[in-house]
Amino acid sequence: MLETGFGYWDAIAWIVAFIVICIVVYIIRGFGKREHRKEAEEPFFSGVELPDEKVHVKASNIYWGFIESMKGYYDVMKKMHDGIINNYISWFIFIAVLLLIILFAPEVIP
Amino acid sequence: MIWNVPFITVALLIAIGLYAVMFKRNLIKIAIGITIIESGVNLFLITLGYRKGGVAPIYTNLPSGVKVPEGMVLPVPQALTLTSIVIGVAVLALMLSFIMKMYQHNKSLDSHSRRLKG
Amino acid sequence: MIYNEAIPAILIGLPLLAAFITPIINLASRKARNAFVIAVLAIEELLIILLAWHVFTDGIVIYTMGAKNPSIVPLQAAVPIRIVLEIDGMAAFMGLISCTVAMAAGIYSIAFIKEGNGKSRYYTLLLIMLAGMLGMEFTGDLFNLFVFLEILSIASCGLIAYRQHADAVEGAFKYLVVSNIAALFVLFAIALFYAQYDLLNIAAIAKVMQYTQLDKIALVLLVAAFAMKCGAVPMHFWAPDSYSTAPAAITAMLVAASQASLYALFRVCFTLYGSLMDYQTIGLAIIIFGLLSMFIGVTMALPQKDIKRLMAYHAISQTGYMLLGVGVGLYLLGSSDFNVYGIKAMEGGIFHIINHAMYKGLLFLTAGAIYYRLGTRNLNEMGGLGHTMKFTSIFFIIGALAIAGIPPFNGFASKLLIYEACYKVSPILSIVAMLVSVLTLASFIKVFHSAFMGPKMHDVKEVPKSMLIGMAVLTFVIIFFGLFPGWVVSHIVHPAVMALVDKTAYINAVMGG
Amino acid sequence: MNDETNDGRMSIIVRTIATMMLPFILIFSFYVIMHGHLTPGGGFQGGAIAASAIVMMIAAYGHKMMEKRISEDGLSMVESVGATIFAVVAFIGVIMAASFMYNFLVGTPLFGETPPFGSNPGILNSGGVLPILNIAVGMKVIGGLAAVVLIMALAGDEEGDKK
Repeated sequence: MLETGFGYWDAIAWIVAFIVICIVVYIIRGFGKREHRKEAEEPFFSGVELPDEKVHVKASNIYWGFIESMKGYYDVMKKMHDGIINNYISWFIFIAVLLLIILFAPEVIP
Repeated sequence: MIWNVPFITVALLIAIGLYAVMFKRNLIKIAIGITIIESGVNLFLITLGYRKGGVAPIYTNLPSGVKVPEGMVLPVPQALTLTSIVIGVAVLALMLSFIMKMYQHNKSLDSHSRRLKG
Repeated sequence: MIYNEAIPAILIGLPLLAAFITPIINLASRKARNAFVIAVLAIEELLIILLAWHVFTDGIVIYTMGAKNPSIVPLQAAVPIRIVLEIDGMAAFMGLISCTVAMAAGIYSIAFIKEGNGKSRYYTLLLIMLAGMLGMEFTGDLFNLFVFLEILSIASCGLIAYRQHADAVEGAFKYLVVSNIAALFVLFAIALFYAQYDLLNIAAIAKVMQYTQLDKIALVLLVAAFAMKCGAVPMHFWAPDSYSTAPAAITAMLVAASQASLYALFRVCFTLYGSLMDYQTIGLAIIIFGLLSMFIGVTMALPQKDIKRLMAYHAISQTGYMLLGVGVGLYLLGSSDFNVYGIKAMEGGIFHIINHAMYKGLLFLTAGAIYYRLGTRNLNEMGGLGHTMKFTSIFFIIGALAIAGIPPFNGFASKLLIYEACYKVSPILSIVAMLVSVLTLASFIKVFHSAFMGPKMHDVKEVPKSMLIGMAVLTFVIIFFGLFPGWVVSHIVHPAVMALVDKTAYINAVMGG
Repeated sequence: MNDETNDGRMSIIVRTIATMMLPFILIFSFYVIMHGHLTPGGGFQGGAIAASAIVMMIAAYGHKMMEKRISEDGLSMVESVGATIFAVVAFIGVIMAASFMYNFLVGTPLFGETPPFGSNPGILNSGGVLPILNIAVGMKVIGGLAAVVLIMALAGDEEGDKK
């Protein structure tokens, strides 16, 4: 039992509930008509005819749309992650100077 | 005033070293830059332990008339510097061997001819 | 037991001793060398459990190097002489992580690293790396911290470049440059402390700390350097480069190593400065580091094609959760809200450290298993591995669900604590954290789909037993933590958080009442 | 220096002088190591001097010649033995129920004497475990630095094994 400040979390109770719900779902599934399963073997997809051989989607094609729609963001990020060691250190110095300015600003500007 | 010279040198050394690491594209020059920063930090440590007119902190070599321990320089920063130098030697050796390997693979010492990015 | 009080020294000394005996045993036989290394790692695990139990029940353990009676610190005019090891709850907690990951990595490496001229050196460096991590976590002396930081980074660089590919050497070089610059800045900050207080002991400096201008500069240098070493955005660029090119077992170790730097960052913020500094400014800075790390890490992970590079970006993103949780705690340090949900946020952040070490270690090990069989890290060339590598895919599913924060695995418990505690500070923090969690799940679905699902493309076998045992060790810990998060938080994480917050106890343990 | 014909050897003058200097440099390095607890110096400095003697021989005779005399594995073994001695000495303190790195040799016939206070030449037979640790560090530094230089010299013409 894990107190979170708002409520609590108990993994064992969650698993018990999960199993109970699974059993209930299975029982409800049992009420269905038996004849219906035969028809379900050939699912209907509108428009496209499913190819027979199995197709494996390559990793670079997954989330193509997401990456394409955020192209502006990713272009900036690609530019940042340029892999040049000089820039790694420059970022570090930049952050150190920025922290220094933030920490000393209240004293300089009253 | 004159006693500030070592500290000014420390600042200069660190600045020069950082300049080399940040703006020089040659990998060997980056290694040199790191060594210069390290020299700056070591000089800073040594300067902290110095006392005006102090002698080396070895009891058995003490010249006569030196007060103990006021007349000696602080030994702790020297021990720290020595440790730091030893570590620096190891880092420099490792860094140069990496640079050699990278040169064998890439035939270039340019930091922009990298393989890993994105 | 008479050697009971010597456990901290044995924990650091034994890997160092074993590291240099390993090449000598290697002359006799390779099997004996493997057995020796695994025995040493198992003893380390046993000892750290004993020590952690001791710390969590009886409080801070002190060990003075080279003294007649190590449990008493010799004080001379309020200056502690000799190097002191000081193990409080947080240090013991981090030690548990390091030893567990090292044991899994050591077992995994028996089959994973091909026999050859350098394998005894591989184990030597692995043991030195463990000693460096434990030293960083246990030491009560700032200069000693610097020395162990350098030992750790040099050993890690040697291991990253172990295979001597062009990529591996480049990753190692970048890591070496970055960690050496960070270490030099740490040394400079230590020199600033020494200049003002003539002290190197953390507890002694914390006692006399004035928060002068020089202390502020030292604070900035330490925070920036350790944040870079633990891979916080925007100083994270080295992490994907070196994580992706190292051998997989070493990448799991590197995760634990960067968490040792995270520990040093927290130690500096809470113990060395504590409520003396502008804790709200620094806390806010750490929260911003955390948010940036979470978001940029996970979005950069999505389009990656290299499996280990993808996981490395996730490591950055998960580090953001820890920074967020503990940053919220630091931000609230002085206020009355701290006891209500500041501690809860810190519990979440600290609990996430151990969870992350376990499941990210496991995920890197499964990536190594794929590399071991296919010889590639490119996701486009994978597919259908689930048909033959059944255990590996089960381990991968467990790791992926845990990292995405799906109940009932351990990632969910720590993320829940962070979400709820951060919601009180600002709902935006929780929303970003949840969004990142969703994107994490999305990108691991991508990995699972492209590596394990699909038609059978490669004729491969399951990986050797020792690699499976290495992964199983971490899986066991994940499931245990997932099932009993309440017990873990109240018995391990809460003492660690209280040790971090309670600055006076840390000081008094060395300096006396 | 004509590399093509002589395998990187330097002229006979250099080689003779280097051979003559070698024992003196080594003796000086042993002096620095052994007197580490009395005078400035110690294991690292002495080891570096000895390693520089090996570097001098590599420069004078060429690395191909030196490779036959000193093997990299031998140097690594010297390094391992040195480090092992260091760690074992540190652990003896734990076994004696004192602490890690405890100076257990004080008061024993071996390195156990206490030097008098004030200005004096010092007593070699003092310092407890420090001379032993200096010797161990010296071995490690000789092995390590010489191996690094040898490997770097070798890596020029073949795929040498990295440290």
